Amino acid sequence: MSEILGLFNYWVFVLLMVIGFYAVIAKPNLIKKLLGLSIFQAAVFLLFISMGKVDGGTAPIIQNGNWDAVFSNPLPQVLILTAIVVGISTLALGLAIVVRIKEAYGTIEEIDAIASGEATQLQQDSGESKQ
Amino acid sequence: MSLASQLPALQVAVPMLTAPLVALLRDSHLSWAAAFAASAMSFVLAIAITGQVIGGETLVYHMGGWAPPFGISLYIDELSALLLLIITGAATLTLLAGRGSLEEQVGEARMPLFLAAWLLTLAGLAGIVVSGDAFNIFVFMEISSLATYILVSGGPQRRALTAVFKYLITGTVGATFYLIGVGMVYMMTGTLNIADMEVRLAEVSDRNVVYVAAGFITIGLALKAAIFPLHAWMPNAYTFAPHIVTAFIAACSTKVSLYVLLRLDFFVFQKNLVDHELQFAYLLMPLAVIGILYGSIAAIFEQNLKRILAFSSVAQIGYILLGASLISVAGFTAAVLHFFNHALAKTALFLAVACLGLQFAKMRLEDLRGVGRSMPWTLAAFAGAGLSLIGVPGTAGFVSKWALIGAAMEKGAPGAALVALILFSSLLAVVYVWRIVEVTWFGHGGEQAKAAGGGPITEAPLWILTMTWVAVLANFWFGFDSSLPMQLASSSAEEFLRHQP
Amino acid sequence: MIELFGVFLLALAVITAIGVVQARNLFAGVMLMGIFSLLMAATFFLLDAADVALTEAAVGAGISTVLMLSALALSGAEEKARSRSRILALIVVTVTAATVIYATFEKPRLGDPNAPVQQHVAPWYFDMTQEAIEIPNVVTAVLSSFRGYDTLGEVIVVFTAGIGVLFLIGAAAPKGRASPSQGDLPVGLKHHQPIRVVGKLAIPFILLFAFYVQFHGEYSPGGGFQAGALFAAAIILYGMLEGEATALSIIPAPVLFAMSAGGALLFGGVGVVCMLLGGNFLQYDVLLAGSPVGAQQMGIIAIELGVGITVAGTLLSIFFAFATRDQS
Amino acid sequence: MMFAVGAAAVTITMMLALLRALLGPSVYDRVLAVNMLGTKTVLLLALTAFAMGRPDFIDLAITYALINFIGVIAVLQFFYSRDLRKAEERAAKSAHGGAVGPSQAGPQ
Repeated sequence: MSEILGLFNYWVFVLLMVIGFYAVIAKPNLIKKLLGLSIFQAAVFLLFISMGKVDGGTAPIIQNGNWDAVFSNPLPQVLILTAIVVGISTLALGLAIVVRIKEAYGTIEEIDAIASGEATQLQQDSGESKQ
Repeated sequence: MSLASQLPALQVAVPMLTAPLVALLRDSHLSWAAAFAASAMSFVLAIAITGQVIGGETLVYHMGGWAPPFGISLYIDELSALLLLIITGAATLTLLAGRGSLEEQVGEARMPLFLAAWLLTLAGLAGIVVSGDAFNIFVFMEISSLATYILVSGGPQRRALTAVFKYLITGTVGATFYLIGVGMVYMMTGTLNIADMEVRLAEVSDRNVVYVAAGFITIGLALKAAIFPLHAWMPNAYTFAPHIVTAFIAACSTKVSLYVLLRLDFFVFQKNLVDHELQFAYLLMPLAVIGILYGSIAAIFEQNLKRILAFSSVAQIGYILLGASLISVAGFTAAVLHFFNHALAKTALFLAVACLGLQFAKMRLEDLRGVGRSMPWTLAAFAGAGLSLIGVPGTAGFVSKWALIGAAMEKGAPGAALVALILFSSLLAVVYVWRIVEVTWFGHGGEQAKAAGGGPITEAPLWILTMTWVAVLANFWFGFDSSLPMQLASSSAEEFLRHQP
Repeated sequence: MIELFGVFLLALAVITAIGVVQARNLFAGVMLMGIFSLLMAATFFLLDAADVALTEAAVGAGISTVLMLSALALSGAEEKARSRSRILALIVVTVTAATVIYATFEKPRLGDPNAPVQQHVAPWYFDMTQEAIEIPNVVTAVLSSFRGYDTLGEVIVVFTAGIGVLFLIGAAAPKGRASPSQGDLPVGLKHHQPIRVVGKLAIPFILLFAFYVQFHGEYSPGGGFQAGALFAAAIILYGMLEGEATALSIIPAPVLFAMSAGGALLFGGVGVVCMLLGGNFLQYDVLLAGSPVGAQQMGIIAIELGVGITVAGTLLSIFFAFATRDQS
Repeated sequence: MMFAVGAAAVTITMMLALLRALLGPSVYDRVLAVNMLGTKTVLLLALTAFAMGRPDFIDLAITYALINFIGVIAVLQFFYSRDLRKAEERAAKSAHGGAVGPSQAGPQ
């Protein structure tokens, strides 16, 4: 594989990373932030999986007892299996918080602004009761 | 195999495997008893581990019997042991003290799930501290983070939700940055074991990737450790979490991220990257200095008791970082001592806040005017712990500040400037602690403000008050006799500095 | 040829990711996210990561799309506000991108067999799997034995997420309306006979396939996570067709939660048993006297089962927590 | 040669489907596009599995097909329940003479 094409996967990793990261910082909608976070994490998966690939290799699952074939590296794959599951766990928890925020505030946009505006209205704020 | 050799695994396994059992229990009393038992057991294990490592010995445990770098190994030295003591001690004390407060703020129905999350936080933090494998640290970081989000979201006000969402986003970005950094180091070295990374990184000739990796790891962990200017998530998360949760996580959660940062920086990068120790110092020392000033000044202008203490934490993390960025044995000793002493002071302060929380729904200073007359013991405890936070002689806080001043003195003229800074920021601490003391003891008109129950304000229940005083007296005890933390700190400093080029 | 496929798929993935971020309609964003996951999964497959591809398809494209849709149903599907502080965000991401791209030029090229990653521990895993574990799927061997402690941590992460979702939205919503999706309201897709029939036909196949993935994981791509996710997907399908209440009457929520905790306990229990028999935590060799290889295989099957049970139980608990939350 | 032709066909179809998914305009266009893209991915997987000499990876293609099916059902159900809810809200509104329904009560 050529010199430049050999880096293509890493550049896609960088691109996906910044696309996701941009959504996390710039988008005010909370669900959009979580989508961005998922893209950001998927970029990391790509980084790991790419580094484990071996030219002419095949998946590290031995066929017909032939242990001498060329195989790609299993370790990054194991790490990413873990990371994928961690990703969905974070996503589920994040979505649950979003649902609660929607119920409590009636919106999932610009929550920071709403919450800090609330802080200035201390009188109203202290009337807010416990759940 | 003897029980003693299994201690490192048990330290993580006990709270981690008790958590599912606690979650299954329906009864809130039973689940509390189980959670407390596991927590206390962890504390006992941490003491036993400390006893083993205190001579300078390092415990290495091979998970699954596979030797590193192929399998995952646990690695416990004196600094890990000190952090284990802080984590398990804080978890046990706050849980013991805070049952009433938690039941009021979280509600009895959700208590089993909440306590399971409590144990998972404990297991996650302990797992990070004992791990010798960079990816394993990521996994346990996620356990502790997810569990901490649950704990914080248990706060009674709805703003707990927005605070925890911000915390979740920041925490995940931080952890992912850390993972990218670890991935890049792995890419260049082919190993995930921290000790092995140190050896193999020396042979890597392409340095740019490693520099970028070090950058990702530092930024990611700085986000999680709330190092200025990446602390934005922290004040709200501390303020809106249940009081007892704040007492627990303020004592240890950011410190554990800081610990990982120090461990990777000193063990892996400093020896292998040209001038990395200077870059580390030049980058982090200014941040530490600005963080100390910013945190202290912001604390002075805050109106909410918990926010004042949260901003004070930003400053205190600055002290720890300042000590480490001096890159000397004395400086590192001071940093490690401050790990311990700040945890003592903040636990005591937030426990006192929890005592107040049984009477007040909000922690605004204007509501607390003159409360010292109705709750003298609580406020006396608060003042006592406040002295330690300031660093008054005779308290634990003084020991670490004095060590930090001594370490700064070694650095000549710039050191003198640092000493001036430390003294100045201590004065700022006097201002914000005094402000609280003044309002609560000498203010007028707060008693009419709404008490949580509606009735007259009375002293906090004896039990939580006793536990708060235990924490306060610990501050004085370790101010009087600091030999244990001092010994752990100085020998871990020597070990960390041995990894210098 | 296959490499060109990879380039093409990644190009599509980048376009899709931009589409996700730009979509004003969150529903469209979630749909595109599903496409993105599928494209990534196909890429992973081309990069020889069959297990990861299976997981990404089941978890990323399947379960997380379903969860996102359930959350959207509760929180509204339009993005209203415009993004703020664009310039600052753009600067931050551009700087990050520039730094990382600068560093890539020294990275080992894709597929380089002499890259450090391929040299150090990777060959050892193949040798040891052949010698001490004797199963063909090396990924499974590394996952459940050599780095079994990570996997235990991962199961605990899933369990923690389950606790968190139940803690946050598990109890009935604090609204006046009693038992929302029951009563005279039509639930699920009950009244759409064709979908219902075709859908229900698929369920036994998915379940069967889940069990195959669970118990054949030592020989082919798959294992506890993928099986758990597929099992959960089958039940979720049933819930969507017949209504959540019907599905929950077959597998009640407490059972699901007990599965979630029980699987984690099974995994941890195996570790503790190893300790009691004189080994280290999760050292399966000691499970069977006289046959370390058999013991390793036994341990792997047991903990994979634990993983599958926890993942299935937790994902279902999470789904039903969202699906039965009062929609207002 | 056969592989090249098949690959080209799948590639072009995937691009067209993605275009439809990005452009919309209606959600039903997108649903259909997603479904089609999923089917093409299954094909692509099957194709490459044979090209790589690993026909045992057809397992994966089966998973993709099943997941794709579930995804479409989930989307349909999402629309169905949303339409139901809207209809219900409209009914509630007209019944209460435009008053805010109980479902819109503020935070507890």
